[in-house]
Amino acid sequence: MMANILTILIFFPVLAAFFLFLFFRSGKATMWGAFIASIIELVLTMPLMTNFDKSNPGMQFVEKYDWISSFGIQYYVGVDGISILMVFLTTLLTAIAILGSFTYIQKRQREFYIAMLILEAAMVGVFVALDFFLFYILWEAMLIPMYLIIGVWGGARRIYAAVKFFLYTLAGSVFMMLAIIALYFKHGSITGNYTFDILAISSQSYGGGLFETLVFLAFFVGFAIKVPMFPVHTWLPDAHVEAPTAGSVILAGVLLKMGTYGLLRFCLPITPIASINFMPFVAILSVIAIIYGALVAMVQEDIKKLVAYSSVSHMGFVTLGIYAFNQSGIEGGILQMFNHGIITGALFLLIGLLYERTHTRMIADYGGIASKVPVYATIFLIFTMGSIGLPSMGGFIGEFLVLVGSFKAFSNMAIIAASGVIFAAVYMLWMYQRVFFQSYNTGLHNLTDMNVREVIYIMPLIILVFWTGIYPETFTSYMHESVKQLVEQIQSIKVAMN
Amino acid sequence: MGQSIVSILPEILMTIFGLMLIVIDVMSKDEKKSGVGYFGIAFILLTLLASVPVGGFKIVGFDQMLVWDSYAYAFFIVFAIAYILTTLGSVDYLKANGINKGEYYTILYFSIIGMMFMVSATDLSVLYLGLETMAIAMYIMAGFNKKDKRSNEAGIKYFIIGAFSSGILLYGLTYVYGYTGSTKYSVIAEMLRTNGVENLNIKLGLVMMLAGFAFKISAVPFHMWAPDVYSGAPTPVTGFMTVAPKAAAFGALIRFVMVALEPASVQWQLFFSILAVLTMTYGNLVAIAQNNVKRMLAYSAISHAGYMLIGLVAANDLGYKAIALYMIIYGFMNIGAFTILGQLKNKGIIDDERLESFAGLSKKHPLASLAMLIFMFSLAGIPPLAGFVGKFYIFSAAIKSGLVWLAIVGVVNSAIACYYYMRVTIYMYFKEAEYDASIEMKPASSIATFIAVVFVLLIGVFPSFFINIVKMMIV
Amino acid sequence: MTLQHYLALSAIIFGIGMTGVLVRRNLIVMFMSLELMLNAVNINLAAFSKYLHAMNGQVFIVFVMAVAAAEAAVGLALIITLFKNKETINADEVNFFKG
Amino acid sequence: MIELLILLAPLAALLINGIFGRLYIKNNAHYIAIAGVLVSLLVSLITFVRVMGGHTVDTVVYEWVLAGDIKIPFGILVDQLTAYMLVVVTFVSTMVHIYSIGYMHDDPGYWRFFTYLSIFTFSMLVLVLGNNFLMLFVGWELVGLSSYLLIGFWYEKKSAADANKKAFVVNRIGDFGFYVGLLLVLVTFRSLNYSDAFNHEAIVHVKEATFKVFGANLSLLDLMTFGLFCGAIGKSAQFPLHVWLPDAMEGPTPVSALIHAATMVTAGVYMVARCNPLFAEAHITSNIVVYIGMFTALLGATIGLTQFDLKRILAYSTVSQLGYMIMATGAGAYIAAIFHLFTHAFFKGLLFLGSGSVMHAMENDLDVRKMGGLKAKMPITRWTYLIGCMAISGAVPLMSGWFSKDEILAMTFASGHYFPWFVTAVVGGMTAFYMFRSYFLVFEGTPRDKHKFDHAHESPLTMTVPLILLSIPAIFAGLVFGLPLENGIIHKMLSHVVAGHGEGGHHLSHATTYGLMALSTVIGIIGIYIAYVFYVQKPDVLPAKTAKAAGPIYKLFYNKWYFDEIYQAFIINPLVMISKFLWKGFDANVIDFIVNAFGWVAKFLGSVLRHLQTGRIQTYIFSMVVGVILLLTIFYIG
Repeated sequence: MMANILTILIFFPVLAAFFLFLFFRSGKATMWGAFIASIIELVLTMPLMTNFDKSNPGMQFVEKYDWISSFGIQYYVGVDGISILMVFLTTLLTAIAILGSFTYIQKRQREFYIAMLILEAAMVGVFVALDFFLFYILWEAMLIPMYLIIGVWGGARRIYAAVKFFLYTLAGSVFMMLAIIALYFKHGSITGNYTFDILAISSQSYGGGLFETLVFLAFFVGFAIKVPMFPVHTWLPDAHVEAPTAGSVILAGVLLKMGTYGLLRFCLPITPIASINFMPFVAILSVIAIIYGALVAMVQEDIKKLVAYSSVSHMGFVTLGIYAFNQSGIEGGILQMFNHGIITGALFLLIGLLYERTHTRMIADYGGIASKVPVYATIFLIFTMGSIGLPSMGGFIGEFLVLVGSFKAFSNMAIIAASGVIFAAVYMLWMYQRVFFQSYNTGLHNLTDMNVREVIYIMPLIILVFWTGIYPETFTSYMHESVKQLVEQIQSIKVAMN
Repeated sequence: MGQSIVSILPEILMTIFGLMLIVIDVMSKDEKKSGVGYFGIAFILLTLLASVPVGGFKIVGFDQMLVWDSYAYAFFIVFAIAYILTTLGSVDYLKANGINKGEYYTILYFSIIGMMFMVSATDLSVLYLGLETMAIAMYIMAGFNKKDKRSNEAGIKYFIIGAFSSGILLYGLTYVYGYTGSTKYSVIAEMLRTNGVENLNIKLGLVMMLAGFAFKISAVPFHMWAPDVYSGAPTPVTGFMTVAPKAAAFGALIRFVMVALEPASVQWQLFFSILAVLTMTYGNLVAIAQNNVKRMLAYSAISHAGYMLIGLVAANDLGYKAIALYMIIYGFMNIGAFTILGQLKNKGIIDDERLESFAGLSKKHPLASLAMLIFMFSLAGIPPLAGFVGKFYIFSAAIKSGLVWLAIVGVVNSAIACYYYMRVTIYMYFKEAEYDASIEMKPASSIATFIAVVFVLLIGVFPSFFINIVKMMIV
Repeated sequence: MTLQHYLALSAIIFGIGMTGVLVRRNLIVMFMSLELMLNAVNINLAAFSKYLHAMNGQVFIVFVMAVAAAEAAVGLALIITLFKNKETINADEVNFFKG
Repeated sequence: MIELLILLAPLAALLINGIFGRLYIKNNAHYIAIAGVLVSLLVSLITFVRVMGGHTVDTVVYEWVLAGDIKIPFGILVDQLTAYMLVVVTFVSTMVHIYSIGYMHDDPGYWRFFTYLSIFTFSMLVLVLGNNFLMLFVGWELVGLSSYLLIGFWYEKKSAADANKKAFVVNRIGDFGFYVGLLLVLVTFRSLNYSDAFNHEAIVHVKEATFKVFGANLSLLDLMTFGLFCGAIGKSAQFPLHVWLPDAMEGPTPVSALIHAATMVTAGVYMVARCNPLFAEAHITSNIVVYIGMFTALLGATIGLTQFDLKRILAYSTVSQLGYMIMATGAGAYIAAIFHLFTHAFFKGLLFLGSGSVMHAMENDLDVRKMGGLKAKMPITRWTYLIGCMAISGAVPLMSGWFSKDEILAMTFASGHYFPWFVTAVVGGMTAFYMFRSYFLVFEGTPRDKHKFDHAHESPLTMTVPLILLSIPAIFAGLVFGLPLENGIIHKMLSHVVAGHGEGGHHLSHATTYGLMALSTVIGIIGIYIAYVFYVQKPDVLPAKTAKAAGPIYKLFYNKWYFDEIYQAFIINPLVMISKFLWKGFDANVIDFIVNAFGWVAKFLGSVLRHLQTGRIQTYIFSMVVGVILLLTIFYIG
């Protein structure tokens, strides 16, 4: 069973969705069915995590079957230190998102839960795919369920947001397809064996000329839109604000990580020389993203939009870490991806709870609700502090490692990025104060505190946020070897270059 | 002599079955006319099995006038798919619109014979005959619904412009014949190779012939007829017309261009690359501005011709194999979409194919709208659906022959195209119902849609079976 | 009478046919000019066949004529049905579809 | 390894109170909290004795952050400096815990207050006990969190909600500098452990190195120490970032006493003292530190003169005293700074708790103009408050304040900083003046508000006992630890930590030390006398007259040198304006405009091209003919 655990992880949600589609008629039954399926999926990731051999930098649980032999395309999956945390994050957040939307989704529940399960399968697939064709199919296949989730169950401007999300991501990934095909032929012409196997293609160097720069740019555009990096981030606030709670949890928790995961899996190993040449450019963009995201978050009137812009700022840290090309930078980046998933996922769940009760997300409509909902206020405070990067929580460790890594690589950038720490405190606390403190805004009614169910599904996130803060080694131990291998590869090329 | 008979055995078989169809039509009672269609399906499947070219061999007949090989057979599969799906899809449509006549199926059947000749022709005269057989059959089909003014207009327009374009084709053909001394592709190629393209004023003939072909595949400067004819013709016929005749035209064009005009490849590559860019861009842009789904799909058919032209411009074996595969996939998704469109009845005041009549459809008909969603996203080329495999193959052919700029134009166009395909899903899933439009999926059309959906998903995920069919093709 | 003369003649007739189709409003006249164009093609074919001393040109003429006949039948049928419905065979009235 | 217990006890109290407080423990949360803090106090005292015996501890509990070449442990370091800090923190914290029982008696959030107190104690102990810079930073931020929670305890009040956000953000600005300093330490010494960062050869080796920052080539050590010092500016409310401390008075008085007087604000001083090996080598930064400390002392004192809110007066006096300590560290007198920190914690805690009991008696009204003659009604509070004033003024010999403050003055004078010495000596007089001004206005003279005076009554025992207990060290701490001058118990113990380059530098002859001490005592006494004349003999005449005479200067001091207004105008408002511009202007108008433009252009082109389709057969055929002609021309030219 352990050998093909990955295939099970990918296809179990799809089969569950198909099964629900055929035999479950009522919304409620599908809801519970989907929840159980997602729990089983989460439980299935446990053996993956425990049997993972932390000392082996290469791919594990590898499965390779011929798919389209005439084109050298295989069904080739495997997981290594970089992607294993993401798989766990995906299954965890999906299970929580499904449990979280029991009361939130009222109309057309059946289609919602089926879309969520298919989305989960596609996301897990993207993180474990080792064949370009399989990766690209799952990368785009993920768009349809997400588009439907935003579009059908979203808020007022959901259609604009759904279309914008779809076309924005598609425009980026369309060039990626060309780059993949170009790589396929170039690799074929150099080595004679035409294949889409990522590891084979990344082990081959492409001379750093115009070809490699163009391929790098094509990949970079596709992933930068997904991260989102500075100039191409405007789809994120719209998509987040309009998406239902579960949608924005998955969007923030997992989809953003695909961009940075792509940078790590594709841009760095396959086009190292171009990545090194573009290092200052990407670093500047990341720093702008950090400061810009924080500043704009400060003046938002809508809580969800504020958290969305904060995601732009946090992901700026991740890309800064990755492009520092050293062990602490990249490990900090990956850990920050994991933490951001937990913290922002939790924040969106909490905002969703508030929205379910008061049906408004405008900060001005709130005030002094801490007295009415103390438990909610405390949990929200925990995650606000997590998002600011308070020590004893994961956010701090991730940010610290990123800053250490980037300080070694480009100290000026790191100093400016460190100032992001101030702005993070400003916008989160200003929002927290206007919503929770000061005098109670009588306009609010039926504001009831969190019930047991809601506390239960937030509890794992609370535990994880403190766990990554107090003993991060449990998570960073997975990635040490794989990141070291990647860093050595890049350093050797860097040395060769100058 | 024996070998010549064998080379046109499939056509002979088809003709015999066609005549039997006419007899069946005459014998069957009025309401049982759909039986003719089912017989048609049976006959075409029989011919399909009977004429399998074992081991990719080539049967050259009539002193190299036509050839039956795996190339022609692959296109025959496309015609068969188009015929079967259209027949299944149109049984209910014909009953609903009161034009339930047997001739519908027989004329459709005979048009396929014309297409088969076109595809297997290696001589200009056989090419012309096949072309005209198909064209005349299509004129009738376009104007089939006598009582409906729109169908009449479609028929007339298609006839006049079609006849004009075949006039131009013929005129070009005469010059090609005149200056190369023969109508056989191999001889033409030989003459072009020896005398070169420049000194003979064959260019005039070439351009006019290619213009005639461009009309058939609705490439942009010659596409004006397509939107009006496709919107006017009865919906299942439009489905058929966007697939089968176009496939036949591409089949004949590839063979003519790759064999006969092989030495003049620089010229026709330039010719078709201009056409490809214009066709894709024009087709996509105007499709966005449409608010009638049928007309929108008409323009999308034009844009898809543009994508296929990229395969042609690539001028390598991967190119034309990609076109054949694209045609198969396009057949399934397009005819599937038109079948559903055909079944859409809108009791509201406006004509039933408007976008607004799709509003809120997913609540009333979840299965039908799910199928429509799959077709739309497949047409847009989103994985894991078949459309993506087709586009992927075409772009690989383009990049293999170094046409990166054309691939970029193609890729940008498919991104623009997503918008109008998505608009249908927006109306179906995100908007509330405005008119009480409804789709009653009768048994026949639901089978057609089911087959189309299954194949679109199947090719999307396991394309190797169909790629192997296409792989055996050699021009 | 060299080949160029015949080609010139057929080109002239072809031009007349084309302008006929473009200019005239009546569908029947347009249809006749189409036939004119086909005849121009036949002249060309005959000229080339004589010039190349090869019979397949003339055989081709027979094909063209057969096709023209079939086309005529179908075309007139379509024009008649149009007339029955719209009481007009003026090409400009046939513009329900636009944009 | 019982030192770990110091940490675990408040942690346990915090968890128990935090999780079960709301539903089960409710109003007897104080038992658990006090138990936790008492355990820490006892163990701290034991450790203090063991440290006096020379037993220091530097162990690693577990490997905390591992990433490639970076290994940062979670470790405990107990040496002389930590021992003193432990005693101060745990003792004052216990007093405040006991005091809060009475003070917060009928407050609905009773359990929440004690949970926050435990959080604070735990974080302060982490800060003090850590054996590397990252632990220091963790304690630093957690202490910032607990001050945020405690200042904003009564969050219904908008002023409290503003104050706690302001405190956290201003601290965070300081922490940004700290972060950069930390990164510099890590990059230069390749580890954050104190043992690696402070070993002498490594520092000497790095002495000349420079570091390129934004083009400028600055000396590495100076940059690093300045970064760390920025953290201290933020946390210990020094000159540019002092604005948050007066607003922090919004929190309950025990909080002000514990955090904003005794322990948290001194974290900055502790950090500079802990990093004395680095600061000693960084001469430019040390000078900066001296002048910032001096100016803050002046700033605090001048504003303190004019305030009428009792807690604001004490807050500004804390700012001023912190200025003294920072100046001492700048001048190299680390031991004097820690000594003053040690004594200040007791008498300032005492003063704050005294003001708390006055507030309690006057129904939470703190305006000194409404008080007067309370000595009759509140004898214990009066006497303890008087002891506090005498200690802080440095005018009464043998009191704890007198020893530590005068030593700082002597050391600054000895290290050649004459101007700062002169300024701070004058400030010493001002301190004496405004402390006794507050004493006379509150306790002496005739009561100005009859109604309030009648209701005034002595605070309950739970509040007065801590006052008495605190007044003992306020009197004797100086004597016990300070004698003989400059090598008392504290000097001998701390010299281990500041070995080599602390005191060695510049010794004064005994004559000058005594002379200086006498001078500052005289200045103190003059200050008290002036206060006596102003507020006891002619209370209604003199203050008003001098205020009018001083005119604009008085208004400058009264309005806190307009710093709040300056920051609001020049930093906060422009920042908000820029971000609004970035959001509305750039995000919405520029990027989204381009994105929507693509869609709009496609639609526009579509609608334009659409009209080519006229519907007439002739135009279609004509377009075909044109097409053929165009292609022919291309072929003939091409």
